Amino acid sequence: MTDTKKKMPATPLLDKLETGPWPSFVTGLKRLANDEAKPYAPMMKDLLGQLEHSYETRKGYWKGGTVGVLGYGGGVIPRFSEVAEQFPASAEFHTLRIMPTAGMHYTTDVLRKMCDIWEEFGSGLIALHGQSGDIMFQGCTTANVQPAFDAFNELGFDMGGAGPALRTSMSCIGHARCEHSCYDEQRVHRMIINEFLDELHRPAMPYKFKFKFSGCANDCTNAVQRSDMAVIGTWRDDMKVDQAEVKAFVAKKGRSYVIDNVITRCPTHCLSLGDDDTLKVDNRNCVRCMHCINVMTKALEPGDERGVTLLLGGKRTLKVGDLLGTVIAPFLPLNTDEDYEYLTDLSRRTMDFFAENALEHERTGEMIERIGLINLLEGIGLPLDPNMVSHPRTNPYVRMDGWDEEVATQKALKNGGKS
Amino acid sequence: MTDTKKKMPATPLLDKLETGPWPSFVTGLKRLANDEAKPYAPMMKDLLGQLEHSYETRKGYWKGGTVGVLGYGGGVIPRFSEVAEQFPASAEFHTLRIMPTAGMHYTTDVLRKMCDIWEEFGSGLIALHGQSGDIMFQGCTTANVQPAFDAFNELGFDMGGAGPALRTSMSCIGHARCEHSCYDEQRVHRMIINEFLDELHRPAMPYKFKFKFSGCANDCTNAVQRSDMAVIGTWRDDMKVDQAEVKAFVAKKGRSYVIDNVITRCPTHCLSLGDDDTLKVDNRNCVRCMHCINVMTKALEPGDERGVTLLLGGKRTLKVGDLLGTVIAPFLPLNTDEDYEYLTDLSRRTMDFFAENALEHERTGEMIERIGLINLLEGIGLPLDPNMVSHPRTNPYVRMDGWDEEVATQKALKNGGKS
Amino acid sequence: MSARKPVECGVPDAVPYMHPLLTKNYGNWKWHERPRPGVLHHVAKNGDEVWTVRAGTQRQLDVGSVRKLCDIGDRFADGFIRFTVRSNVEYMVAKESQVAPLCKALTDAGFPVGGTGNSISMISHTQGWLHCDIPATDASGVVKALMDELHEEFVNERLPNKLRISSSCCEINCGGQADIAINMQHTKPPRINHDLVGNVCERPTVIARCPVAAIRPAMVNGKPSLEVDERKCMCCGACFAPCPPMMINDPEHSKIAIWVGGKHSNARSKPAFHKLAVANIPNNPPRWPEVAEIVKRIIHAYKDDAHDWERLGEWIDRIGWPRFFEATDLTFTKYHVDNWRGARASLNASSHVRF
Amino acid sequence: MSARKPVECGVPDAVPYMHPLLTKNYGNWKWHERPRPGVLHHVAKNGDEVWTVRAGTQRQLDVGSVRKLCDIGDRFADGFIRFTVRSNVEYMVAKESQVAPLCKALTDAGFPVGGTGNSISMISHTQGWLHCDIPATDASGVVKALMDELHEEFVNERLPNKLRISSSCCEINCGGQADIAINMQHTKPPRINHDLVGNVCERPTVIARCPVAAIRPAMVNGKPSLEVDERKCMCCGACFAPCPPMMINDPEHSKIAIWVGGKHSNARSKPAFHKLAVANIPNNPPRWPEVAEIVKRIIHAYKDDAHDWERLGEWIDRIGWPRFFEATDLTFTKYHVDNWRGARASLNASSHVRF
Ligand code: SRM
Ligand code: SRM
Ligand code: SRM
Ligand code: SRM
Ligand code: SF4
Ligand code: SF4
Ligand code: SF4
Ligand code: SF4
Ligand code: SF4
Ligand code: SF4
Ligand code: SF4
Ligand code: SF4
Repeated sequence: MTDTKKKMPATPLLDKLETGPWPSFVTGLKRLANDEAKPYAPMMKDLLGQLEHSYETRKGYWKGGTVGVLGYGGGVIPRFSEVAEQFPASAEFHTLRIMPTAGMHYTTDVLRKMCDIWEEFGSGLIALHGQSGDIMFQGCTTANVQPAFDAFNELGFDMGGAGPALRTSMSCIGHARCEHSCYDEQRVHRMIINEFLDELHRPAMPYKFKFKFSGCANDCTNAVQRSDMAVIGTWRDDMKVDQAEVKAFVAKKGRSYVIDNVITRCPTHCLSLGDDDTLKVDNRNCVRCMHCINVMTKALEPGDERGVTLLLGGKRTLKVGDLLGTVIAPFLPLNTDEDYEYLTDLSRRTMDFFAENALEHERTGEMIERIGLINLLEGIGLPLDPNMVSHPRTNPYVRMDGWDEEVATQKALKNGGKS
Repeated sequence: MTDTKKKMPATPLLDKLETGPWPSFVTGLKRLANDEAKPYAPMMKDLLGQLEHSYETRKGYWKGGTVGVLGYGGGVIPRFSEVAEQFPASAEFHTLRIMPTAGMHYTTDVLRKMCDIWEEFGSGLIALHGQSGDIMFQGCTTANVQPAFDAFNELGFDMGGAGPALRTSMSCIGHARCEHSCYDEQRVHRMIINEFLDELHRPAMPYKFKFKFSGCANDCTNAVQRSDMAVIGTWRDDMKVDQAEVKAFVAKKGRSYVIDNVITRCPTHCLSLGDDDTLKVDNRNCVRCMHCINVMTKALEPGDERGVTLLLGGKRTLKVGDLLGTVIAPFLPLNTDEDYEYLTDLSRRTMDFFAENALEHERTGEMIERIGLINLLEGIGLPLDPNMVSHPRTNPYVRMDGWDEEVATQKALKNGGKS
Repeated sequence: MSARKPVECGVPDAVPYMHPLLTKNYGNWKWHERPRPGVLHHVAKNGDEVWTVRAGTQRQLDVGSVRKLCDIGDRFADGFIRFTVRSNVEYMVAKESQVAPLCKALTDAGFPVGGTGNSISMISHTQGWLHCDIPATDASGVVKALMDELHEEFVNERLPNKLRISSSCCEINCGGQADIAINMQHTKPPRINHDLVGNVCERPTVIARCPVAAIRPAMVNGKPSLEVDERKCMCCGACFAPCPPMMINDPEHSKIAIWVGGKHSNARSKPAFHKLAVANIPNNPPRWPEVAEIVKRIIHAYKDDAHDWERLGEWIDRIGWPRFFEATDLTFTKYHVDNWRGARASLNASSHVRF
Repeated sequence: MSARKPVECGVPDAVPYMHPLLTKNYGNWKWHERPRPGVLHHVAKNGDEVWTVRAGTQRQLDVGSVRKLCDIGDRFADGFIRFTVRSNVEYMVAKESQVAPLCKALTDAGFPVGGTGNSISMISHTQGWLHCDIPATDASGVVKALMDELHEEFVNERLPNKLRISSSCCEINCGGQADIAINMQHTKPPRINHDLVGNVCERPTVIARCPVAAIRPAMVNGKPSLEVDERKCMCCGACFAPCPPMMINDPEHSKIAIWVGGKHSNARSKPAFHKLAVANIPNNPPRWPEVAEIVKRIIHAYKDDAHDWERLGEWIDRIGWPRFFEATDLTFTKYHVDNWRGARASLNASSHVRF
C-alpha cells in the first residue's frame, strides 16, 4: 500500500520535548509513526503532523461526533480532525474507555494482550490511566472501534463511562497494600459499579455521576473533590494504640519531634503525650483525619468497628465554580451482607433521585445547592446528623412552625433509627 | 388637676418582676407613677397600664409618627399609643436620643441636672444607654419635646441620630482607663461625629450609617459586628515584651499554665516560651489579636507604632442576614494632624460614596456584596492589600484581560503608595 | 413653642466629666488586675492607681434611681460616674480603702457589684413593649427575669471566660450577636389587615423590603392591598415595620429562639456569628421560665467543660456540635441546617466526623 | 462488522491480576516505611513483607513503552504491574535484594524512580491538543516540560510534605484541585462564527450553559445566531463545548493561571480548593518556560519555610497570604479578590492583620 511511503512530518517544536529526564511521549509517538510494518504508522505520522500544527498555531483541531459500539450508548470519545485535508490518515482518532481492575492491577500477560489488540485495531497509543480511572485506548478509526472493543471484551474487560451517565470509578490500592484501609475497596467498587452497568453503558441521566472509593481519610482517589459520591473509610470505636511502639517512636525521634509533628498537629487537639512517653487519645473528639496514624504508622491504627463516611456533590468548575462533597452519612458499617446491600440500595436511591430531580447538565453538588441538603436527605431516606454541618445556621431566615414534630421525629430516630 | 386623683392600675403580671436580686425597672416605673407631686405621674400610671396590657395580651401597642425639634430632621423616636382610649395619659410617649460624652463619663452634677429637666418635661424615665450609645429620655408628649431638647441643649448636649442618617457613635473607655488602648478614641470619636453633624441631624442617606471606636482588637464596642465603619486600634511594629515580667508571670503561674493559656492559644502560633522562661514573639506572624497581652497584661504591650485598622459593613439581620465588617484599611497611622485629617476625609469619601451608590434601605455591607470590594476601594480611593482577604479567589470566573496594567499599578502603589 | 435654634454642639468634650485620675493618666495606663469580682485595679505608667467598682443597673432608670447612683458617687467617688457599653455603672476611686465601703453602699442600694472578667455581664437590652413599635415580646422584663436567675454568675468570676448575653424582641436583633442570644422568632406568615394597607403602606416599599420576594400587590374586596405567598414567606417580619397592617406578631406563634457562639472580640479566634441552638420556646411573660431553664443548661455545660479563656463558641468549636447537643440535651433538627444564601459554606465538606 | 453483543462484565475481579503477596495479605497489612525515595516497604500482620518500587511514566504510552514495562515486570516482579492514580507504575517484590536491581532497570529504561512520600509526584494529566475537542493548550507537552524541570523533586524526598500538581487545558479543570494547579484562563469573550451557529448549535442549550447569562439569541445577517454581552462575559469558555462556533480559544489571549493550596486529603486540615496565585502567563509551547519558572519559585519558597507535614496550603495558612506574595515575589491584584457567589466568605472579617 502507498501509505508506507508516507514521510515523517517535520516536528521541530515537538522535537524539543524529546530531551530531558522525563519519559517523552513524543519519542513514543514517533516510535509508533516509524513502525512502518504496522497499520497505524501512517495515522501516527499525520497525528504528529496535526499536533505539530497545534503547537505552531496554538490551537486544537479535533471535533466531536457520534461513534459507538453495538448495545452500548457510550464509552467511546469520538474525534474527527478539522484539518483532515492536511492530515488524512488521522482524520478519525477516537478513544475507547476501558475499565481496568479496581486498584489498576495487571499481569504483564494481560497488558501484552492489550498491546497486541491495540496494534491490530488502533494507534498503539494507550493512556494509563485517565483521570476518572479508565484505560484510554487512544486513536481508532470508526471502522475499527467495534472489533477493537470486541477483542478487549473477549479478554474480560468492559467499556467505561462517558456522557450523562454513571462513570468509571476509581478505588485506592487500600486493602491490597495499605494498612490504613478501613474497608474492602475492591469489593465495594465492583459491587456498586457492576450493579449499575446499565446506568454506565446507556447514558440516561441529567449529567455525569461519579463514585470514588478511598479506604481512609487520606483520600488517595481525591473522592471528596472529584466524585459525586465519595466513599471514605473510617472507624467508629477507639483508635488502636500500641504504647510500646509509641515509646519506641518517641525514643527514636525525640519528644519535641513528636510534639511538633503529632501532638500539636491534631486538628481537634485530642492528643497528649504523657510524661511516661505514652499517648493519650481523646477518641470522642478525634475526627478520624488520619494524620497521627500517618506519622506513627507502626504505633497507631484505626479501630475495629470500621465502615464508611459518604459525601455527595464533589465536582469541578462548570458552571457554579468547584464544589466539594458534603457529608450525607457520617458512618455506615460494612460488616454483614446486609450492610453491603444497604449501600447498594442507597446508591440506587441516590442515582434515581438525581435522575428525577436534577436539571439538565446539573451535577449532584449543584442540585444540593438548589434544593437544600434536607430535601436531598428526605428524598433518599437518610437520617439527619449534626456531623453533616460545620455549624448550624447563623440566620433566622427559615420558617420553623414544624418544630415540635421535627424534634419528636429526630428523637425517635435517635432511639432506634439506622446509621 | 384631676389627673392627680388617677388610680394606680392593677399590674399583677408586672408585679412578678419586682422580686429577685436584680434591680427592677417595674419598681422604678411605679415610683414615678406614684410621684403624685410630679406632672408625669398620670402618664406613668397609664404607661404601666398599657405595659400590663401588653403582658396580658402578649402584644405591643405603639405606633410611629413624625415628631421632631426645630432645625433637626431626626433624633426623636415618636410613639403614639394604639390603645389611647384606655390609657389616655400615655397616648404620646416619645423618646429623645441625646449624645453623651465619648466613653459615657458624667459628673453627678450634670446627671442631676438632666434628671431635673426630665422631671419637668418628661416621664422621669431615662435609659442609660441605648445600644447605639445614646442617652434615651423616654416618655415625652409632643408638646414637650422642643422645650425638653432646648434644656438639654443648653446644658451642652446635642441630639443623637435616627432614621437614614449618620448615627450616634460609641467609643470604648480606652485611653481614659485602659492600658491596651492604641489610639485616642475620644479624640477620633468627637473629630468624626462632630465633623458630620449635618449628616447626623438631617437624615439624607439611603439608610443608617454607624461608626464605632475600639482602642484594640478586643473590640469592647462590638464595632466589627455592629457598625458600618469599625475603627479598631492596632500597632505595626513589634509588641513590647518585658522579659522580667514574663519570668515573674511564669514563676507565679507555672510553665504549663503559660503554655496552655498563652503559647498554644495564639491563633497563628507565633509565641514560644524559651527554656529560660523568656517569651519569643514572631511579630511578622502576629495578627494583633490581643490574647497574649490580655493574659499577661503586665508583661506584654502593643508596640509604639500605633494606629487603626478600618473595617466596613457590619450590621444585623435585615435583609440579607447578619454581616460582619471586612477590612478596607489594614493600618492607618494616627500620629500627625495630617493622619487625623486623612481619616476624616476618608470617612467623608466613604459616606459620600454610600449616599451616591447604595440602594434605598441598603447598608454598606449589602452594598459591598452587590458591587464588590474592589469597586468600593476604587470609589473611596483606598489601596488594595492582601490583608483584606482570608484567601484569594478559588474560582476562575473573572475576566482578567487588564492583568498587566493592574500588576503595574499595584507595584507602583507598593513603592510609595499611602496606606 | 420656642423658636430657639439648636446649638449644634455634637459630642461634648469628656474631660470636664471624667474622674481627674483618668484625665491625668489619659493614654498612660500600664496594666490592670481584678482584685475581686466587680472591681478593677488599673495602674498608670507613673505609678498612679485607680480602683473601679462596677455594678449592675436596670438600664431603664427612674430619676429616683439615677439620683441614688449620684448620691453614692458623691459620697465615695468624688462625684464622678460612668456607664459601660452594657449599661453597668462604674465608679473610679483613688484609694483601695474606698473600694469595700463603695461596694457595700451599692449592694445595700440594690445594685449588684460584678460583671467583670469571666462573669456574665448585664444582658444587652432593647426596647420591647415598653417603647418599640414592632416588638413581639418585652425587653426589660426578659432582662430582669433572666438577670435574677443569673445573678450568681454576675457577682462571681467563675466561668471559663466572659459570657455575653443579648436579647432582641424581634428578628431585627438590635441586641446584637452574643455568646448566647435570645431572639424573637416568628413562625407564621403575617396576617394582613386589608382595610388598612391601602392608606397606611407604601406598597412598593413593603414589597421591596421582603428578603424572599414573597409579597405581591393585590386587590382585596375592591381595595388595593398586598398578598403573601405563604410557600415563600419565612416569617421574618421585615414587612411589618414599613407596613403595620401586615401583622406578624402573634401571642401564640411568635416564639423565642436561642442562639449560641456569637463573638465580637478578635482575641484568639475571629469574630463569629451566633448559631441556632433551639427554637420554638414559648413567649411566656412575666418571667419566661422556659428560656431561663435552657440558658442555664447551656451555661452549665460550658462551665463544666470549657478550658480557661475559651469563649462559648470556641468551646463548641473544640468539642464539636454533636457533643454540644448532647451536653445540653438539645435536639439537632432540619431547621439547624442552613438553607439561606451561601448555606453550602456551613456544610461539612470533609470526612472529619465525631462519634 | 460483527453483530456481537457485548458481554456486560463490568469491572473485572482484580485477584487474578494482583501480585500473590497482595492477595495473600489482602486487608491484613500492619505498617509501612519508605527505605528510599520511590520505594515503599509494607509489612503484613503475619510478618510477610513486600517492597514496592514506583516509577514515573509519560502516561500517554506507546505499546513499545508498555512492553518495556512488562519486560521489567517479568524480570523482577513475578509478572505483575500496577499503576497509581497518578499514572506512575508500581512493581511489588518479595525480597529487599530485588529492589536495587529493579530500580536500576527502571532508571536505565528511562523511567525515573520516585514520586513517593514528601516528593513531587507525576502531574495529573489531561488531554490537550492530542485529543480533546476544546483545549486551548496541550497537556502531555506541559506535563513533560514541567516534569523535566521538577525531576529532582520527583526522585528525592526532601519537601515538607507531598506536593501534588495538576494541569488543565481549559477552565473545566479535568486535572482537578492540587497544591499547584496550572490551568488555562481565557481573557477575551468568544468570537462567534455566525455562519455556523445556526446549523451546529442547540441555541437554548448554549444559552443555558452560560454561568452569567451573557448569551442572547440574535439574528445576524439574516441567520439565527447568538450574541454575547461582553460586559457580563467572564470568558469561562463554557459555551464552547456545546457550540464550537463560539470560539473562545485564542493563541494570544488564552493565557495560563497558576493556583495554589488545593488539598484533597482530610489529614489535619479539611480538603481545600486551590486559590489564585498568578495569571496572564503566556501559553508558550513547546516548553512553557514562564510557567516552569514561577512554579519553581513557589516550590522553593515552600521548601524553605514550611514545617514538616505542612502541605503548601497549610503553610500559607500559617504564614498568611501577604507573606506568600512576598516570598514568591508575586503581586496581589484586584483579580485575587473574589467577586463570584459567596465571595464575602473570603473577605477578612476581623482585625487580624499581618504586618
Ligand atoms: C480524558 C479525561 C482527562 C484525561 O486525559 O485523563 C477527561 C477529558 C474530558 N473531560 Fe473531563 N476528563 C477526565 C476526567 C475528569 C475529571 C477527573 C475525575 O473524574 O476524577 C473531572 C473532575 C471531576 C468532575 O467530575 O467534576 C472532569 C471534569 C470534566 C467536566 C466538568 C464537570 C463539572 O461538572 O464541572 C467536563 C465538562 C462536561 O462534562 O461537560 C469534562 C469534559 C471532558 C471532555 C469530555 C470535554 C468535552 O466536554 O468534550 C474531555 C474529553 C477529552 C477527550 O477527548 O478524551 N470533564 N473530567 C478524563 C477522563 C478519562 C477517564 O475516563 O479516565
Ligand atoms: C433603641 C434601640 C434598642 C435599645 O433599646 O437600645 C434600638 C431600637 C430600634 N431599632 Fe435598632 N435600636 C438600637 C440599636 C441597634 C443596634 C445596636 C448598635 O447600634 O450597635 C443595631 C445593630 C447594628 C446595626 O446597625 O445593624 C440595630 C439594628 C436595627 C435594625 C437593623 C438594621 C440592619 O441593617 O439590619 C433596624 C431596622 C431598621 O433600621 O429598619 C432597627 C430599628 C430599630 C427601631 C427604630 C425599630 C423601627 O424600625 O421602628 C427601634 C426603635 C425602638 C424605639 O422605640 O426606640 N435597629 N439597632 C437602640 C438604639 C438606642 C440608641 O440610640 O442608643
Ligand atoms: C468597660 C468596658 C468598655 C467600656 O467602654 O464600657 C470594657 C472594659 C474592659 N474590657 Fe472589654 N469592656 C467592655 C465591653 C466589652 C465587649 C462588648 C460587650 O460586652 O458587648 C467585649 C466583646 C465581647 C464579645 O467578644 O462578644 C469585650 C471584650 C473584651 C475582651 C476579649 C475577651 C475574649 O477573650 O474574647 C477583653 C480581654 C480580657 O477579657 O482580658 C476585654 C478587656 C477589657 C478590660 C480588661 C480592658 C482593660 O485592660 O481595662 C476592661 C475591663 C474588663 C472587665 O470587665 O474585666 N474586653 N469587652 C465594657 C464593659 C461592658 C460591661 O459592662 O460588661
Ligand atoms: C499509590 C497511591 C494510591 C493508589 O491506589 O494509587 C497512594 C498510596 C499511598 N498513600 Fe496516598 N496514594 C496515592 C495518591 C494520593 C492522593 C491523590 C493524588 O495524588 O492525586 C492523595 C491526596 C493528595 C492531596 O491531598 O491533594 C494522597 C494523600 C495521601 C496522604 C495525605 C498527605 C497529607 O498529609 O495531606 C497520605 C498520608 C501520608 O503521606 O503518610 C497518603 C499515604 C499513602 C500511603 C503511605 C498509604 C500506605 O500506607 O500505603 C501510600 C504510599 C504513599 C507514598 O507515595 O509514599 N496518601 N495520596 C497513590 C499514589 C499516587 C502517586 O503515584 O503519586
Ligand atoms: S486512601 Fe487510605 S487506605 Fe487508601 S491507599 Fe490511601 S492511605 Fe491507604
Ligand atoms: S486521627 Fe487526626 S483527629 Fe484523630 S487523633 Fe489523630 S490527628 Fe487527631
Ligand atoms: S477595646 Fe481595647 S482599648 Fe478599648 S477598652 Fe477594650 S480592651 Fe481597652
Ligand atoms: S497578639 Fe494574638 S496573634 Fe499576636 S502573639 Fe499574641 S496571641 Fe499571637
Ligand atoms: S429588637 Fe426589634 S423590637 Fe426590639 S427594639 Fe429592636 S427593633 Fe424594636
Ligand atoms: S414576613 Fe418576611 S418573608 Fe414573610 S412576607 Fe413579610 S417580609 Fe416577606
Ligand atoms: S481540561 Fe478541558 S481541555 Fe483539557 S481534557 Fe479536560 S475538558 Fe479537555
Ligand atoms: S465564555 Fe462563559 S461567560 Fe462568556 S459567554 Fe461563554 S459561557 Fe458565558
